[in-house]
Amino acid sequence: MAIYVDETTKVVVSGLTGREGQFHALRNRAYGTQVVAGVTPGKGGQDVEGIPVFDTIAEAVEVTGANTSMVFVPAPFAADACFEAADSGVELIVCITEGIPARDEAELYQYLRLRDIAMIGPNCPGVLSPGKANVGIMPTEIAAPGRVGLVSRSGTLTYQIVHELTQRGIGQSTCVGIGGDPFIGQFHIDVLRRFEADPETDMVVMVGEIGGDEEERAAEFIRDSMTKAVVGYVAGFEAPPGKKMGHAGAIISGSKGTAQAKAEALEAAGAKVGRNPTEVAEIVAGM
Amino acid sequence: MAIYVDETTKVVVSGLTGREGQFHALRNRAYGTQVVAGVTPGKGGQDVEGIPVFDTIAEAVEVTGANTSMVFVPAPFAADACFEAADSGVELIVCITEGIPARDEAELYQYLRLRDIAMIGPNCPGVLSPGKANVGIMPTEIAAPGRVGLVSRSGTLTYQIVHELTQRGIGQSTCVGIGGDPFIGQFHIDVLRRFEADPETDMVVMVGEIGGDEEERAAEFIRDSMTKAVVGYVAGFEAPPGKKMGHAGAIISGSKGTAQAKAEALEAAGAKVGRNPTEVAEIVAGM
Amino acid sequence: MDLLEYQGKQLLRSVGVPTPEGEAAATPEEARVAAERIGFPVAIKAQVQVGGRGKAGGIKVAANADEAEAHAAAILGMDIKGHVVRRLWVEEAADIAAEFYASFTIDRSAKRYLGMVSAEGGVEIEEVAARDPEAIAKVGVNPLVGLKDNAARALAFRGRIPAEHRKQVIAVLQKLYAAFVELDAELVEVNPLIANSRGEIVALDAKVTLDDNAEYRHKQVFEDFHEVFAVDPQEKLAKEKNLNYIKLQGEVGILGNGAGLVMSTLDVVAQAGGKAANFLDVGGGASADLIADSLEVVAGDPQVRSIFINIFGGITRGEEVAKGIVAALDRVEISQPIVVRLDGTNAEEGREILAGNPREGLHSSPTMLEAAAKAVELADAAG
Amino acid sequence: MDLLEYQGKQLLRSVGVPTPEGEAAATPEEARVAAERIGFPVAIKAQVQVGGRGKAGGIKVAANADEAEAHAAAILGMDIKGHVVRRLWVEEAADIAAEFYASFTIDRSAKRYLGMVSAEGGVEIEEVAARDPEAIAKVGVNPLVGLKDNAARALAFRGRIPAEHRKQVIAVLQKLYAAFVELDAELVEVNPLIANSRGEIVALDAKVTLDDNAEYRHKQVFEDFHEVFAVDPQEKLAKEKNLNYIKLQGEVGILGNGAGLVMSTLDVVAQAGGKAANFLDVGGGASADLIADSLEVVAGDPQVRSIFINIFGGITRGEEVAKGIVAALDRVEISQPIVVRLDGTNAEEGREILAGNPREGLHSSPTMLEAAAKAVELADAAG
Repeated sequence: MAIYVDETTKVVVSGLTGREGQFHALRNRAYGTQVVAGVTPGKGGQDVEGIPVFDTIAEAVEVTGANTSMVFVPAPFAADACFEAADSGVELIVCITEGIPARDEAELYQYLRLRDIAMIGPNCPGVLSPGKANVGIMPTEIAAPGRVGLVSRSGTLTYQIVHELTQRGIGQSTCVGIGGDPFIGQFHIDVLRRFEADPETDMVVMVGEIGGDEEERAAEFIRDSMTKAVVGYVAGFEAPPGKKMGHAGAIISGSKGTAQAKAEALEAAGAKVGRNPTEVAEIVAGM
Repeated sequence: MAIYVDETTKVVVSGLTGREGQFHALRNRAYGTQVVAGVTPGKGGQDVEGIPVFDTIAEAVEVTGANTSMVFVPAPFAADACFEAADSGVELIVCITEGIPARDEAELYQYLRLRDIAMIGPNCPGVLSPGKANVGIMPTEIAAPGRVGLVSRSGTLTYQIVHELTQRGIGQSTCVGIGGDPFIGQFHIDVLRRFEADPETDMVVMVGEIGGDEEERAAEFIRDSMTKAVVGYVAGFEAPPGKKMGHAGAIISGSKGTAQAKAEALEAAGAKVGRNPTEVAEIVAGM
Repeated sequence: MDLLEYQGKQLLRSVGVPTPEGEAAATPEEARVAAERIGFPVAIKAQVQVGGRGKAGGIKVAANADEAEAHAAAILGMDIKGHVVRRLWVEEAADIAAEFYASFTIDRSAKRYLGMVSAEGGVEIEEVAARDPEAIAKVGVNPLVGLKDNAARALAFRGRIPAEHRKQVIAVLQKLYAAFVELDAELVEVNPLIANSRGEIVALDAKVTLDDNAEYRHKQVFEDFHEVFAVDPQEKLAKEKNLNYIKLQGEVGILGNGAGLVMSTLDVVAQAGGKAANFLDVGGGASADLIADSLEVVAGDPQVRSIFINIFGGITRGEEVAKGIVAALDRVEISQPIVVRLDGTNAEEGREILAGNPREGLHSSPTMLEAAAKAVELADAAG
Repeated sequence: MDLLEYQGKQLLRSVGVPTPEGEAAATPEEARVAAERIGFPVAIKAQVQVGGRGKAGGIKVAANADEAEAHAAAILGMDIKGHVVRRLWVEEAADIAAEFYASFTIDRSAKRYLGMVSAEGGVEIEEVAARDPEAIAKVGVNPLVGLKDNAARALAFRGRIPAEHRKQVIAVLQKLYAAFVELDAELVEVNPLIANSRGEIVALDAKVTLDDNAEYRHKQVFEDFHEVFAVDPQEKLAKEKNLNYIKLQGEVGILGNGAGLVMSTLDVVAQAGGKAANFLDVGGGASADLIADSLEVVAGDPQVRSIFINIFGGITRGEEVAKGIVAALDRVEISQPIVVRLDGTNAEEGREILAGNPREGLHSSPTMLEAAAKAVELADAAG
């Protein structure tokens, strides 16, 4: 038992027959994750190193009992794959694909609300519950099982922090990369809520970045509803306004969405905030 | 306290300045219902016999604290008024208008699910909680306060049964006319659920008609989840297949949606079913 | 509104669904000329609002002009399940490699739209459903979201469309869905949707039902296609007067207010041992004029032997109903006896008006059941 | 992509939003010819991707051809908040009876779209918001539902659009929303939206930002409008090489993988007492080639005095990064010292490659913080 993914997770991979999809799905399987099916329309009946391929996600779910969809298809088709997953019977969608148009994501977000299905991403590294399951592209070597939960908008920045934690002997319950787009399925606050309820998590590291007001909302949630300690980090103090810093969602609009405001909101909510990844790990180690 | 509408109901009427809207809103007010506002774009600032008129429902809600929207505008604009009501902060929409295109209703139905707002109708006579409030076009003279709940797709057929009940000294807790269109906001089952939970209702009369399978679903609900007695009635035994019997939703498609099947489903679920309105009232009187 | 095949095809063609070349014809001569223009072989197809015309002999292939004219003459006037053929569609004969089925309709149970596809087309879909339900793909479509690519794909894959036709079928499905939504259709059904020998996907038949409530959004379409299809002169008259009238097979004419109450009236007449001759709902708030028009329509049906007027006043007021009855009796000769049951708003006033205008054959009854019994009794007596 | 005013107006005009007649010009002579064609008076408007050009003197009205040419000469080459004017828009001078504001944008907090309207147009909307927040109507739009009539009405009413202009403003709002959705725009803003003396509603300015992720759906639009607007030669070079590069004001060149990590890298450089010269994210799984290209772009900036390469391998592999660095150093002369921090996937192999190719000025650091300190120290030493 961990949040989002664990030993009971059964993954169906949209885009399994693609280069990226195949590479990571097999890595996920090698880590012990149950990767039970792939989906590529027109390639139903084939297999990828023993993983059966279906024409539709619904068929894959029906035959294999998959409960989690991982989406690896190219951006023009990725939102459609997420819509398909939402109707297929899975409980969780992990959408790795980067570069999906905001309009598609906006519609998808509202549709998922209607269906009451959780989606991690798009444009995210996925979810890793060390020792249990890895659904996505996170490197597993740097992680170790433990009781610190981690939620972040960013990929490599997450790895950096996980790495620093592990080096200090601090393991993780689940590492969640929620993605860097303006419309994502699960925001910090959604993940914090799950960590708060997770008996295997004692403490949470929350990594934010410039843009939007999700960190501020998360801060409110931390103040009002969290009993577990939260250590915060926000990237982008040096980012200029009006420029997209790599992520579609990482942009300071006017005076809104600055790292300063977010860090202050977190501190005001009682979270300790590290100034850089190393300091974050040190704070956690000291608690 | 009654289901849907009672003494605390505050109605804002879309189309108050129209002939129909004005006539019925004033009748509703005369019955004791709190009719607090009207809405006609461009006529904000006027009033109808002391009821203030606003340009938008949201403004009416803000100023008057209205919690229920009643929609009387012509069919081409009625769905839009319901969408507006859904975003305005009211808890209940009662849409009287007949003749709204099915596409508009289909979209509206899904949108209301997203907003979690109850809608009675469209194409319905409204809701009457005798002695408390009347929101719609039901004649109040024929009703009397009491402890029998009534839910029906049809208008005059409802009046007939209410009339027969009242003549026999049996009062009603709430009479709900859910409407005769294929896509309506509250189906029999939704109303039954409320009656089951309503401490002021002892018994329910459910009036169905040909078309769809909502009566069959209601029968399942009666069997599985209702402790209160239900007396059923279904109109349309003589209706030929493939013809719309006045209501857009009253049509037997192939062999589906017959009165016979519905009456049998209700009886199999433990409801007593009357063969005509008079027999329904007699069954209730005998219980 | 149920469109005829050729009307539906015109709409589908206008959104880009391939359909065969064709022309409408109302006489054998017109059919001959059309066939010559199109080139042989041609199919001569009866245009009726009912299925099963193929089995009934309503579709014939002609190899030359004489045959076309002869087939047209044979089919025109044919009675297919009660529908008389008054119009033909002459179209290039199809070169069929495979027959599929595709439709979009409203799914009332699931409160959304429903797409259905099967590789087993050309026969009634109910037959396929009975024989092999798995052969029909059914995919729900949320009206707020529309037909996404994955849903169109799922229809083609699960409907077992062969790989070589899949891509084009998917493209046609998307056009059919767009037509379904944009036209405010209740049904768009193509059976068969064929693949011809060149691998093209073509709609060989089309069944399109438009939502009457959406007429105001499609004025031109309704105007173009609105012909009075009704076989029955009473239905035609009722349509002209904008009445909600359906002809039935019995002998007791019915006039009531509110669809539910009228349906219930048909039922109580049956319970009293009679049979309703029609369904007629005057709606809410009917004026005396409307009541008079309605009464005229009902009384004009030669099958009607007695008339039952069943009104429970709400918006409709009793005195208006009574005035309408009196006015109709003044205006036209009504030979059948009439039983009136008035209740609800201003019923008392209405009853007084009727009592003040006594006529032979005009009866009042205090309850719906008694009125039904009386109307049946009078019909039997007149029989 | 932020479009220039005239580009945005062309798109809005194509969906039916009225805009003034106008022509683009790149020289004073072109402006003169355009002005003569349009007729006087004309407005000569600087085309820059930044607001406040009016105050900066970037908009002038000309009464005749000589004035038009003179104004054009004065405005071309002007520096407006760091943006050099290289293009003009010459348009018929507006006859303004009233100025409004209208926009549609993405509302991240509410996870939907946001429409804004105010009767107080022609000034920056932030000023209006600060002075009188009630003067701006804000209405959320669910992307699945679209801009319903009631929402467009609410914008006009709550935005206090005068009754006489309301109907036309509502019609324009619906077109603006359609454009916003169909173009995959992140922002469509018209300020001012004017009523002229004939009561017509006209978009006098247009600020349109398109979603770069949706380029594949609007190939032609992007192609037509894609000019390299970047003032900075490094940004231009980076764009050509498809790199995610943003020029900043400091002296430590940055190259990293992953947007979050690069942002964090800028921050730790600042914490070490330096200032980043740029943001450059090589993305996931970068090849040696891409690393070499990136290094070239960063090193080509004359402001850069040291370079900090910060890689945490995930999909990106350490040996590829190291090979890229070596290749770049072989390919071009790089004068600045380089500090490399490699961690994660195959970091060990990478470090070995670097150790096997020792160069003057190429340093390795085991941690991000130490590397940042070293890079700042080297930049200071070079300063």
